[in-house]
Amino acid sequence: MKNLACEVAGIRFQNPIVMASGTFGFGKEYAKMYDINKLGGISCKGLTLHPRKGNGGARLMETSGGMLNSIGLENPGIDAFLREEMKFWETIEPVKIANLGGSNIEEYVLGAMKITQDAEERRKQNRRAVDMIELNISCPNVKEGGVAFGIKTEVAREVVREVRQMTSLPLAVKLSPNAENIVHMAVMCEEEGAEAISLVNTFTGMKIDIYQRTSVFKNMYAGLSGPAIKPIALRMVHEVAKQVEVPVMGMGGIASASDVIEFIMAGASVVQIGTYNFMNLRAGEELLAGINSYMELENIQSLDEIRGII
Amino acid sequence: MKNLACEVAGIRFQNPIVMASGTFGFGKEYAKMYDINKLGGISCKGLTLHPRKGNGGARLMETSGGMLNSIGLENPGIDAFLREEMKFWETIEPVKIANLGGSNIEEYVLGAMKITQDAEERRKQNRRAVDMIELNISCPNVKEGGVAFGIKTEVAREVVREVRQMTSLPLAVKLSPNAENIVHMAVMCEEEGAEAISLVNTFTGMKIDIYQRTSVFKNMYAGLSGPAIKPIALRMVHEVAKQVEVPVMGMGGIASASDVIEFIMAGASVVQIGTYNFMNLRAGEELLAGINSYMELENIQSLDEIRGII
Amino acid sequence: MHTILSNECIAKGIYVMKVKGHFQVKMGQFFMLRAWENHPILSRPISVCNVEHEHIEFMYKVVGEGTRLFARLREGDSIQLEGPFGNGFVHESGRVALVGGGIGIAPLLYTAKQFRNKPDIFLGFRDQAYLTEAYKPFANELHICVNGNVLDHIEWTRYDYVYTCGPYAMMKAVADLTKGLDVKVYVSFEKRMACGIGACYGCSTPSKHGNKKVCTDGPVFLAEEVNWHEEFSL
Amino acid sequence: MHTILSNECIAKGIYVMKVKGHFQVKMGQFFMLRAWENHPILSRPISVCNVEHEHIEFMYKVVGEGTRLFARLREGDSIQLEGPFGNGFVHESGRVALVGGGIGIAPLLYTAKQFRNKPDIFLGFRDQAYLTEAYKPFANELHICVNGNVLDHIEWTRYDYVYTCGPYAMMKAVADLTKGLDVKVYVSFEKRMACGIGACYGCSTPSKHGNKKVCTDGPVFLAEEVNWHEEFSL
Ligand SMILES: Cc1cc2nc3c(=O)[nH]c(=O)nc-3n(C[C@H](O)[C@H](O)[C@H](O)COP(=O)(O)OP(=O)(O)OC[C@H]3O[C@@H](n4cnc5c(N)ncnc54)[C@H](O)[C@@H]3O)c2cc1C
Ligand SMILES: Cc1cc2nc3c(=O)[nH]c(=O)nc-3n(C[C@H](O)[C@H](O)[C@H](O)COP(=O)(O)OP(=O)(O)OC[C@H]3O[C@@H](n4cnc5c(N)ncnc54)[C@H](O)[C@@H]3O)c2cc1C
Ligand SMILES: Cc1cc2nc3c(=O)[nH]c(=O)nc-3n(C[C@H](O)[C@H](O)[C@H](O)COP(=O)(O)O)c2cc1C
Ligand SMILES: Cc1cc2nc3c(=O)[nH]c(=O)nc-3n(C[C@H](O)[C@H](O)[C@H](O)COP(=O)(O)O)c2cc1C
Ligand code: FES
Ligand code: FES
Repeated sequence: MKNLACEVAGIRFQNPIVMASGTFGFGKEYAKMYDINKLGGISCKGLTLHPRKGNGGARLMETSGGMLNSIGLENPGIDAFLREEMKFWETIEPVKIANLGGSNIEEYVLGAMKITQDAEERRKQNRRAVDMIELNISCPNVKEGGVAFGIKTEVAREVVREVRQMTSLPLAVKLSPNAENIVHMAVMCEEEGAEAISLVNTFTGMKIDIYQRTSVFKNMYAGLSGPAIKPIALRMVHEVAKQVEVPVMGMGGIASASDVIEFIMAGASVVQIGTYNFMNLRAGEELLAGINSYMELENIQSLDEIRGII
Repeated sequence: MKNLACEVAGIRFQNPIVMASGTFGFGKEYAKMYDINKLGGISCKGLTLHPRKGNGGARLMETSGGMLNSIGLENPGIDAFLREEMKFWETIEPVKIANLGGSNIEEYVLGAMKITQDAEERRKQNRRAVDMIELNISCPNVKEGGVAFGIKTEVAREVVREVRQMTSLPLAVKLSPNAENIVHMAVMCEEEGAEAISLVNTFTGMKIDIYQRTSVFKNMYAGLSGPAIKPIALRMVHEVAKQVEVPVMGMGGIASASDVIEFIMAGASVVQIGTYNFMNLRAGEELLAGINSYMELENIQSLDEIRGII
Repeated sequence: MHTILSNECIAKGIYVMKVKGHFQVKMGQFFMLRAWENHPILSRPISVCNVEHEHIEFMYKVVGEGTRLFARLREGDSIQLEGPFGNGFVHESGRVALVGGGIGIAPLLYTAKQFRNKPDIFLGFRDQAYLTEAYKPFANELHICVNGNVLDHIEWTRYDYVYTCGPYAMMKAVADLTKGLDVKVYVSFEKRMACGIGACYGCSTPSKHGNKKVCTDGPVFLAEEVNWHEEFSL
Repeated sequence: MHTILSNECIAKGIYVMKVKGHFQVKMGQFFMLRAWENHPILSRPISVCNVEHEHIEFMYKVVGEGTRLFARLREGDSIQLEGPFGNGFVHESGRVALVGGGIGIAPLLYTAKQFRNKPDIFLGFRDQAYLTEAYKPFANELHICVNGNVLDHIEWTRYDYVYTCGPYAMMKAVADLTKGLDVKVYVSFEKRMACGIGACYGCSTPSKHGNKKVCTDGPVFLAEEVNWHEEFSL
């Protein structure tokens, strides 16, 4: 086995495979499929201050090469997460990323505080804790805010600034591909002290039921993910990685080891795997094997040799 | 057969199927496959004032549900078009749209003038002529300008204004999905007197060859089209059609009659068919048959009954 | 990867696929099936119709791209199965009726086999009956109804437990008709799924006790806990 | 839609597919083949290897997703053919050599059959020879070279015309070796194609006389007109 270790925001990842928020639950489910301790990291299902029931109506629809989702951030809330899910998280190896959603600044800030306090306490007791907060300013499926924050740089700046002040944990900001200018957005995050940038979240998309004569989704629009978006996501990661110093967690449609390598060559420090987890319930394991083979074949000792070379 | 007639910018289309620029050549090639006189319209390969050789290196690459192209506006130039291709165009029925590219404002303006003069002369002689100019401010494959015009509303405004003044032909502006704000862009076009909006052009995407360790395309980025982009394109057409009065020619990934209906329900006056022409060399014919079946089944007399109902 | 032993069309648009392997399954559980690389994106949930010592059987109806691809498979081809997933039917002792409609009869064959005291089985079809012979050995009474309402033939008070799977409207009718009676009704639901293992919240649906995931909390629910006013089945 | 009569693996990764139908084809032309709905997006250009009265034959090598899907087809399955497209080889009279390398030998079988005076045929392979028996009846001399350089065996001055199809490097070598000699060389090129009919400029490539479309101006070009310095074949 090659040494695949990576670093983001001072945190060591044993390899670049991080499971993307919303596609890996809290990890327990996939732990039945394979040894998730092999993974580099896990970003949990997007958490909000209060529990959310998510959206009504259809939540999933396949598209050509991708899928639309309108989950609407269903989650048990931060308290329940810290109380229930952390029990399992304390037992596992991968870097633990708490993905934080919200519909207004106050929710984000209070959420970040709770997560931070919990992590600090656990650390004092020498227990494993959340390693990083991933600020999701880009969920297209939440009416009241979510996506709005992700589009205009100056609106987003306020959220990033306030959350940055409230947490001692390393902060990643997850960007929306719907942002007016994703490079400006990333530069802003860096200016405000974010230690990492995650991109991309889902693209706002639509599907119409021509017999019902309505949108398939109650919320009208939904979020597009999967291999279909990969070429655009890769381009955005490339653009952003060229313009910021902070590490990038790149994602969007990754569905093979060769996709992983493309994102690393485009400048990503680690990658995140989303929809592919549904296509292959053992995605993590298989991607790691594939990356190893590629490195053997190309005689690469460390991913640093190829990171950002394009 | 149902009556499928539509209107855009005062011009009557016998049906909503318009072939998209760059995917239908000048129509001659497909005329060998089926009767292209059945089509609503044809937008020709993007024309520039001077002939262009296009980009070197690889020009095509498939992606999941889509394709990347880096043609780089190879075309014989406006003079050769008017001299050679118009001979064939004079013999066909569909609405004739001249797609106009350029790398600076002067090129656009001079190009528009030439096309307009030619059309005026032919009309005087009672011959068929170009019916409409489609201003392409959104080609991602031309280094010197192209895409830049398509991203910032105020940069685009100047081009649209100048071309609008130079032509007596109805003017459609073709928008880029890479625009910072596609709704603002459309509103600007309307303000500047464009009679129609075409959207979307291709998304800027990327593909890396992990063995060569370079971008697959010499130009680094390329344009993503095909079914993969449909959900995003449909959403954009929906957003724009709600905000402007001028008719919208909707496109992006259409690959079935049901896709056509979705775009019409989202507010498109007519649709354009791009990549699907490669997937099915008889696309026009088959889509028309499919639209007819749908209208029979749903007992729809005119597309006006369903246009923009979402 | 598993090997397909056979994949037969048993009625118009209805197939039975036999896949080699030894599987431990509870009645009413399902597998996520996949017989392609990346297109379509998602795997397809299909109930276990029968299990034998050396193979497992699925019965499916061709309704779209995924099932169309299944229908093209032939002996010797490979298919990927993940599972079994879902809670499955609870095994109860008492007087049991199984009520199936259309392709919803699929899970009821394996279910029927689990009861020592043979249940009464009611199978309703819109226009063609299929696989009914297979149920005979495991049925006390077997009622088959084509192009009528199978529910008309059921005396609900004869049963302590009803297990039903079929169209939403049929299952709702079963729930309505048994309301107030001393009959416990289990319904097996369908909903579009992405992961199938409870990780994505894609199949989450409101019930009387909050949201439930069809893939892990279900697909089997107690009828009385179902929130019939919401669109359960999308 | 056309029906597949057979689709046989004749060597490791090499298949010959016979498709029912009566086709009028010029030597060196190709068809756009499609055996799927939307994925992959593009159809695949494949040369005509042979034409009989009631069927047409294609020989292909499995290199990626599309050819992998072709390899799964069986007797009775359907495939879509559009064509024939391309200019094809010009029929010349004189002393003719056909020079093929690897899967590039495919178009040369049907080509060989078009000559009344049998041409000399030179076929080179990296590690395994295939289909060579089929060429015998149509060859004056048949030279087969595995794991060597087939060009070493050719006395160029013996020929007025050379038709070649194979790897870029081989065709370039043929052009180089015949430079200055009184031999007219036709090369058959490959390039990724979207439309196959000259509409998309996807296969456009610089030649000594400006850009040429491989799909309509080619795939056959005169070697002397090829711009060998540019990447012709991508
Ligand atoms: C737990 C479970 C068990 C199932 N067991 C069986 C079975 O034993 N036999 C069988 O034939 N089918 C079964 N289904 C339904 C089956 O999964 C769908 O018919 C299949 O996924 C459709 O795929 P497709 O690509 O052919 O159709 P698509 O093109 O995806 O869809 C065609 C139509 O089917 C509907 N549909 C798609 N997916 C689902 C879904 N997951 N649930 C309900 N409707 C859907 C769509 O809304 C659409 O109207 C089961 C579903 C679930 C959730
Ligand atoms: C006019 C013409 C005639 C051809 N005749 C034959 C033939 O008779 N038999 C045969 O086996 N092949 C032939 N080819 C090549 C064949 O079209 C490609 O091998 C095929 O399209 C690859 O598809 P794929 O999905 O399997 O591979 P992909 O996954 O698309 O690609 C796999 C590899 O093949 C290369 N490739 C893909 N498409 C082409 C292409 N159009 N030209 C060259 N390289 C390509 C890619 O760069 C990649 O390295 C011909 C090509 C052309 C242009
Ligand atoms: C079903 C689903 C749920 C998601 N939920 C979240 C979420 O809660 N928070 C978040 O930041 N991103 C969420 N995402 C976005 C993914 O983390 C990822 O950014 C996106 O899907 C693109 O990657 P992919 O193409 O690999 O899936 C979700 C995606 C999917 C498909
Ligand atoms: C090969 C190719 C060439 C194209 N050339 C042009 C062009 O010259 N001018 C233009 O306005 N759009 C051009 N386009 C964009 C298409 O007209 C269309 O906007 C885009 O492909 C999205 O539609 P689709 O997904 O149906 O292909 C081109 C697209 C492709 C695939
Ligand atoms: S399908 Fe993912 S939670 Fe049920
Ligand atoms: S493949 Fe389209 S022009 Fe040749």
